[in-house]
Amino acid sequence: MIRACLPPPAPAILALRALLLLALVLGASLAGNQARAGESPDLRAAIAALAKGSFAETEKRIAALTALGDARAVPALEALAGGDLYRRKADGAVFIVSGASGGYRLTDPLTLQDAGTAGRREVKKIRVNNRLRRAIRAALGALTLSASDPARRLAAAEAILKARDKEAVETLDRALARETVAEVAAALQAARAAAVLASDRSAEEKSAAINVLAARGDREAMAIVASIAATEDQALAGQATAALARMERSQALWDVARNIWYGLSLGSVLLLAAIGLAITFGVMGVINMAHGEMVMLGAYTAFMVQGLFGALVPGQIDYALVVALPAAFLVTGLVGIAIERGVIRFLHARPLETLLATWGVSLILQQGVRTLFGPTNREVGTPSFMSGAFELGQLTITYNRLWILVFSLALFAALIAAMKKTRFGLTIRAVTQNRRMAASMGIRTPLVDALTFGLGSGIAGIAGVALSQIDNVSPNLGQSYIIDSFMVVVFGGVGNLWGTLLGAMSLGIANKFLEPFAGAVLAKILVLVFLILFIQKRPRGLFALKGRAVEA
Amino acid sequence: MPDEPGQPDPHRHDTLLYLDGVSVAFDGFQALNNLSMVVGRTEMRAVIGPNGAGKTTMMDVITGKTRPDSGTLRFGETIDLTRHDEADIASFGIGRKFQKPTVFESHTVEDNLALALKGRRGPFAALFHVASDDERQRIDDLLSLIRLAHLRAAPAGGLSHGQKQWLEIGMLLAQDPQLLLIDEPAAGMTDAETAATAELLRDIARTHSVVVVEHDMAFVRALDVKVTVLHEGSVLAEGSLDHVSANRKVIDVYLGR
Amino acid sequence: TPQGLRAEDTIKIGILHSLSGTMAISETTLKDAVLMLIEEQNRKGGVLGKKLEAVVVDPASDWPLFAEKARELIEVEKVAAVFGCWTSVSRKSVLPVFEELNGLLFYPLQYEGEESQRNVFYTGAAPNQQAIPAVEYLMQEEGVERWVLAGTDYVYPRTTNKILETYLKSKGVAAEDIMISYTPFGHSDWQTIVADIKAFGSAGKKTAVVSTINGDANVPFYKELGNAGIKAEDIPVIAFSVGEEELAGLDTGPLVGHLAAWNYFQSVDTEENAAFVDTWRAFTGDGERVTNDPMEAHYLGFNMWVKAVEKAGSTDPDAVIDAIVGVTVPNLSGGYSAMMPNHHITKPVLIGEIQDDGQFETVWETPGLVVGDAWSDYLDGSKDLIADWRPPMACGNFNTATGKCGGSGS
Amino acid sequence: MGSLTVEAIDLSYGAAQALKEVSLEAEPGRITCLMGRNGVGKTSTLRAIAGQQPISAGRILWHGKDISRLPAHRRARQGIALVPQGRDIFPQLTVRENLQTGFAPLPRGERFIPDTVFELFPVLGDMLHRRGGDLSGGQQQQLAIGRAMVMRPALLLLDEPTEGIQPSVIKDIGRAISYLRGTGEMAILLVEQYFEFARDLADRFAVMDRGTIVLSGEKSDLDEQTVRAHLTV
Amino acid sequence: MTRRFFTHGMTRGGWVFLALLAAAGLLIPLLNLALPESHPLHMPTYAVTLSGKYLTYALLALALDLVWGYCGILSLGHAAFFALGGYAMGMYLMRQIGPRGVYGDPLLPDFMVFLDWQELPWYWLGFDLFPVALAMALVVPGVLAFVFGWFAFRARVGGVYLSIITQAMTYALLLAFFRNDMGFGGNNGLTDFKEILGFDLQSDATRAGLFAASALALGLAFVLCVAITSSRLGKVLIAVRDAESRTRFLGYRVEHYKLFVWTVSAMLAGLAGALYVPQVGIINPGEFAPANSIEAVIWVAIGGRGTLVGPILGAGLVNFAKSWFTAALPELWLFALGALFIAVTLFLPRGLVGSLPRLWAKATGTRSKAPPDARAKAPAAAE
Ligand SMILES: Nc1ncnc2c1ncn2[C@@H]1O[C@H](COP(=O)(O)OP(=O)(O)OP(=O)(O)O)[C@@H](O)[C@H]1O
Ligand SMILES: Nc1ncnc2c1ncn2[C@@H]1O[C@H](COP(=O)(O)OP(=O)(O)OP(=O)(O)O)[C@@H](O)[C@H]1O
Ligand SMILES: NC(N)=O
Ligand SMILES: [Mg+2]
Ligand SMILES: [Mg+2]
Repeated sequence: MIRACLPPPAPAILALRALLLLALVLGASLAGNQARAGESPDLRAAIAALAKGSFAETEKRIAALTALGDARAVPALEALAGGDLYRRKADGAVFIVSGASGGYRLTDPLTLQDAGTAGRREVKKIRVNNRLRRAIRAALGALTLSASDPARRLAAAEAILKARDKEAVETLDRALARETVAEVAAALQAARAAAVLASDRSAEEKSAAINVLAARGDREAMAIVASIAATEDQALAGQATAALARMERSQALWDVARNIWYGLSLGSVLLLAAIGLAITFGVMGVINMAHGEMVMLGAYTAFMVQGLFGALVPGQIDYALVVALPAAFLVTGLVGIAIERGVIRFLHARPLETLLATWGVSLILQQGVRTLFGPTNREVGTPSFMSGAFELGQLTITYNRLWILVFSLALFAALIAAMKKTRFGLTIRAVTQNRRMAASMGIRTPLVDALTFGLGSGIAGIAGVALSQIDNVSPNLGQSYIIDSFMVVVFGGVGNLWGTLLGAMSLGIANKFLEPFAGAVLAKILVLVFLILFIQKRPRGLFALKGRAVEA
Repeated sequence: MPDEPGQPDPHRHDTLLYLDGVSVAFDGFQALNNLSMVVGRTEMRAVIGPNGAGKTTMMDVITGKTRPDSGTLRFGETIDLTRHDEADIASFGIGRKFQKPTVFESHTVEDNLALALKGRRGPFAALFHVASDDERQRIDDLLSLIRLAHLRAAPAGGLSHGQKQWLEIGMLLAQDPQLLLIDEPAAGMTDAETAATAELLRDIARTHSVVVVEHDMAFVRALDVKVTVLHEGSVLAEGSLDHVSANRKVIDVYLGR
Repeated sequence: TPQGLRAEDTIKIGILHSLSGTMAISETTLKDAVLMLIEEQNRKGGVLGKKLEAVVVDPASDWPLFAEKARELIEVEKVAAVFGCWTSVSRKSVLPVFEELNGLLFYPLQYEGEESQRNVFYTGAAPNQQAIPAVEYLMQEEGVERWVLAGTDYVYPRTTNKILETYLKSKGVAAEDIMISYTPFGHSDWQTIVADIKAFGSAGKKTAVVSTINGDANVPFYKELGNAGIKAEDIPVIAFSVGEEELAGLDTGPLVGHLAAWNYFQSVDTEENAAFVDTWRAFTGDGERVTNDPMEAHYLGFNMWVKAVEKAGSTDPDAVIDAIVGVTVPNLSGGYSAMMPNHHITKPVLIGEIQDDGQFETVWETPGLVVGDAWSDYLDGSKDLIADWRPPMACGNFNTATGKCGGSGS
Repeated sequence: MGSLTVEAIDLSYGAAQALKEVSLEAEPGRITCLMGRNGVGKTSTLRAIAGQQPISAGRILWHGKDISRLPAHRRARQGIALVPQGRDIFPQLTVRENLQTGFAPLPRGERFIPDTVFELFPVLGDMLHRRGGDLSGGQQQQLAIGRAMVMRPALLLLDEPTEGIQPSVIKDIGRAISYLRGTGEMAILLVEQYFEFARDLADRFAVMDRGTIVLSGEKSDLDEQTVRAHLTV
Repeated sequence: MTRRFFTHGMTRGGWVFLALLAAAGLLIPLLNLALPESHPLHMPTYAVTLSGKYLTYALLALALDLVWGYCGILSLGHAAFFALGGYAMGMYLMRQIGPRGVYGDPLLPDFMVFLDWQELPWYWLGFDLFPVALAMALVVPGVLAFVFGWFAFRARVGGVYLSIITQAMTYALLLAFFRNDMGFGGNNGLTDFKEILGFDLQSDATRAGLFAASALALGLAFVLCVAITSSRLGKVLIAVRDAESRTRFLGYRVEHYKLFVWTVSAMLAGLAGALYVPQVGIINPGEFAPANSIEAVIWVAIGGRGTLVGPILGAGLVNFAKSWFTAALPELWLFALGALFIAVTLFLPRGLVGSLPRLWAKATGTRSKAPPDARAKAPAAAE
């Protein structure tokens, strides 16, 4: 009856399912098998067979290989999925291949012994597509349910959960009995519940299974429970409906949490983009249209530093980004100082005209980068600590977003400390409020001007390094942030750093709450309209400075 | 405590400006504290008081620049000033000279006066305005009064500090308001000019109401009018200059010894 | 006539691709590609015994400027043909100019179709040469039953998705199994949409994303996709606007297995392509430089123009328009592409999977060449229309139902 | 020869000449008082000395060295402090921060606000955290003077320091100025309209009219009536 | 009286400009139409259309200068009004296509047909009539400006805050017009126009006519702006620019003044857009791009803010430079243009018209009457 609700499975999937079952049954004894690793001609032939024929045939051969139930096939299958399994043209032998200078290093897929090297043209990669990868993953799931690495057992459990195989219950029970890691056990429980619900076991067992899935509460579980809610069994359907309603309620809460997190994360990007501008425009009053290009230069610095790292200390790419931060600060800071000395300083009495000149600067920098680095995107690699994601309840939090949030807040804190707590901050503010009088107080205004603009630019550069992790590194990079940056600074209240922080975060959150029901385009429009209306209410931004001091 | 508590009566016919219980606070700092004052028609009043007593704030409140937190503010018999903005209040006939001179820097001295001249203030009136002979005459008169005739075509931005003060006085006169609020007119003037200014104000006060704030006691004496002493946002003393300068408190907080 | 004035001993070729602004990122490559083709041709002795001379202008990603520059190329520079445009709007902007001044435009991009103009040659894919085969592949090979149509909010994705929606429904896909999402140009925050895709895909049916997301927005999209752990095995994404050039800005490690549908991949294993890639790298002086599908389109268009001119013995636009239909040139994937009477060309359709070296690996291709269809069979307004520029029909929107030229009327 | 010697300087604003061959002197322990009607060039003279406005002819010597081409901040670092007309308070800095801007020319060890500032202007001590721009006119004037005192200058340029200040504080300022003179370390150049105040303080007088010095000399040599005559219209 | 009103503020420079404009308006079409192509003085159609486009840009710059140069309102969203005017005209031109579209639908524009629209949306009604469309080209920007200004000026939004919300406005419109659902052709906008008032848009005579019409519109707008700026209203505007709050204390309702010029300016910008579209042949949301508004600001600054002739010259010069550079230096032109902007800011601080007479005077030793001081107050940040 449940089958009826599911789409008619493709024959290949049916075949796989049967195999999976077989493998699971054998699962318990696999560890033992591994121990008496005699050379099995069947296995080698089965692996060699992977190299021939169409995808459909290869899929069958994977099935056949899995059917042998031999865990020694795992490396070969993994290599195949990863695109590292090659066939030697000369003799048709199959190897796991890794890159080496001048050619490939060959490894025997069964013995995992080194098998020499081969030139690029001597071997041919065995092609895979998504369908094969999926087949391999399912096969590996079966073969790895008793792996020693808990992460792999977890992955196997999740794969079985996705498969919803009614025959898997006993296998899962055995695996559960052995399981010591709570997280994996929970996943096995869920997979078992899914299997129970797919089977024709007793109503009590199914009822318990619904509770297990309801406790899990994610969308996968919801889909399974939803399919029960639509069945004939009145009692079960009722229970499932109730569980579904509970899950939906909790999902709604998680959606709110999710939107807040996304909003903060978008806000942190806006903050990064705007923070340098909060100095050059907010504090100095320069309508700095070249701000975006400073961000861009920072991103390109990251690209350069990474290139250098690749050449000088290969393998340490993770640190390249860390080194890129100060490098970008220096590079863009110096460019900023050059711009201030070359152009801006002549315009202190005519702040509106800085728009004109910095627009010119921005055109030149864009084209300069285009000429130097080419018009296309450049790749800035992601360090390992910024790749991937982790789950927090129903939230998927990606490491790069988390780091960017942390980093933007740290940068903000450093800046605010510098502006409010140091003498340099005081002189910056004095100079920007009354340059002539500041000079008469003995403040070296030219130096302060240059350093301030350099600081704002340098910070923009640092932001560029961070933004290179989520966006294009291209000559257009700056242009895509400039408008948002101005909006954030103005929304927060020009000259108020806290306003910039709050402005960025609230625009980010507003956007992310609107997006799910208005769509990305309309959400953006609504945020803009909101901004326009908000400014009517508070004509000097979120953190408006009040009193005579402002009008003076 | 005011030693001559003038009972304010808004219904008196000759009351032009009526303040009662006006308070203003900035971030918790009480700049005006239950301030009450009445200025009659064609009355001139001198307001003195320590720096920071709230004199300028009082003018800000009257002209609509600052909204009072509480209190009554009435102009003439009916107009509640708290309900109007600067432009309205100016068009009711309240003119003001600022403590810090503010003039239109890129306009000529003459245009500064022309813009201040009494007349219709709407955009369409301004669009189709044609200067009359009367207006030209009036500007000429004012220019010689404020001794800037030789600079009539110079941009006001290039005036010296004192010249700007004079120009502001000229603009105030050009407006010809019922009530003139004058914040420190004598600042930056020579003694002779100060005396002349006092004379000028006395003249004006024959047909107008005037409130003058000044720290120059010689000037205040020359005005020879009732003096209100403000301190910490409320009236400390009121009466003739001799009367208030004899007040110990006034001496302590203001005049010094 | 222009022919009389063109007495010099060179033939001018106009290149109308943005070298600055938002589109420079994509279009600059095409400018270089045409320059390379011209250089190659000149090495072979030019055309009709004359050298070719490139006239490069920069329309700066500014659509009205495209029209102005097109006019300048034809009227002032008197070029024999123009290779240019990328976005549909830039093409729309120059169309009236080419029509008025009787110029020739070779447009190298896959596009939404619904157009056939006498002066324009569409060397990129029409929807039936890209979108429909791609969806068929996913349906048959991957068993996809649930679809996310994600695109940038402009006419190409809108039209393509409309065609796909009709097509999918005609194949029995239920309305609730189709999710459509549009984003602005340059959209960079994909968190919500990626999460929505993930949620949509966890309903127990095999789900795929058909992406018509444009240029700049792709890098952040794929970065988010990779980080959020959406694997090609679970929810494959098939893109129509992501080529080797776009991938060059990405670490493709986490994206292996996601797909793209084009008519050419750099990885295509033929002699012609190996030579093309080598020439390109030599020309740009960059041994890592990638090639892509629109470049091949220009390669085809350019060679077709050369052949047509040689056939006509003249660069006169009318002569070329007459001569070029039926011209066949080798394409880079081992076959021959022909210019059809509707000014679209025949092409193979390739489906490729992203590899971790930033290349695509062809996992499927049409057995033969597909003829570009100017008017989609899946849209009400256009299913009766055909285009045929050969005399006597010489019509871009002939209505087979009414037997008249001039659209469907009503 | 004073430690400040202004030698025949000219100064123009665009095409308009504001100063013509103005010469002046000031020396430690003495107060030179510069007087004149509105617009005659007093402020321009102080701006020229402080370096806020370039001169087109003449020289300005400070301790014998020509400082006419030095930027304003270099002059401040050589001990020249200005209390400008119009106050020029940093509006968004707090009172304390306004005072601290005077630290710039000081060596690290001397970067504190002298108690005399708060003794003379107790109101500043009460309002350390208020923004300078929020102060009343007279309070700002006091802040401007206090700020200059923080710099511990060797030459103090005061442009109408009593403007807008209440009578009792004017008296205090007078006492303070004579105290500073009494230390013998500071040269003071005072521009003032308030005649009595100037007369009581000045050691020397210089009177300007239309951009030139028309009268100057020791107080003892000058007749009050003559000076007053130059100030009336 | 009216004559006096329009002419009393006209300077000699103004008359010279009008005379030159009139001459160009007559001569250029004549040189294009009457002389054979081979004649050395023949004006190619390409150049006529290009000059016509410059004239519409000049009109936009003039409109912007009215609010920025004279009233201190730095609009970073003026292209929105321009684009709205353009769309109004585009809708008219679209309706004129009639059954000549690719689908041959007599009523619906092509983009509606292939997006399956069944009937013409209500807001497209009436646009088949030229007077309606022309009126809308003025009214729509005017009403938008009025409503926007009504709220913003009453709330006393000023300085960079106003600038940025004008930018937000044009950006929001950009995104809105991008949406196909809006019914304005999405990203492709409106294009493929055939005729205007029955004249073939591809004929030289129509192009020459459009050029002359643009010259006429610019001339009239110039006279109007001279009248406005030289009246007392103009003086109040400058007063507002220099010391807004002081103006209030004199009894002027600053918001009314601002609203007046703001609306007039938006309508002029709309007119410019309406004349622009038939000449370039396309209107699409790209015209709302914030960068377009910024460019217009730059034309004004280059020409000389607060002078009326300056922005006109600035628009002409920058766009001519752009046309020329993009063909002559296709890969380096941004360097040239960027350098031009920097150089003008540094060496001609008051723009061409503001600075050249001074430099001239300096060179020749004569004194000239300076234009109203174009320097403005620092933005709020520095205040
Ligand atoms: N926005 C504000 N925030 C905090 N305090 C303020 C603000 N505005 C004014 N004050 C304080 O209010 C008090 C009254 O100021 P006001 O300018 O009215 O004084 P005043 O009597 O005019 O003084 P003066 O004679 O010096 O001109 C002062 O102490 C001033 O510091
Ligand atoms: N920034 C300026 N631009 C143009 N002219 C100026 C400027 N500042 C001052 N002037 C002119 O220079 C002359 C001298 O001005 P200055 O300020 O030195 O006079 P002052 O003696 O200080 O007058 P006051 O007593 O009014 O302060 C005046 O005629 C004035 O108009
Ligand atoms: N035609 C396209 N891809 O815009
Ligand atoms: Mg005061
Ligand atoms: Mg002075």
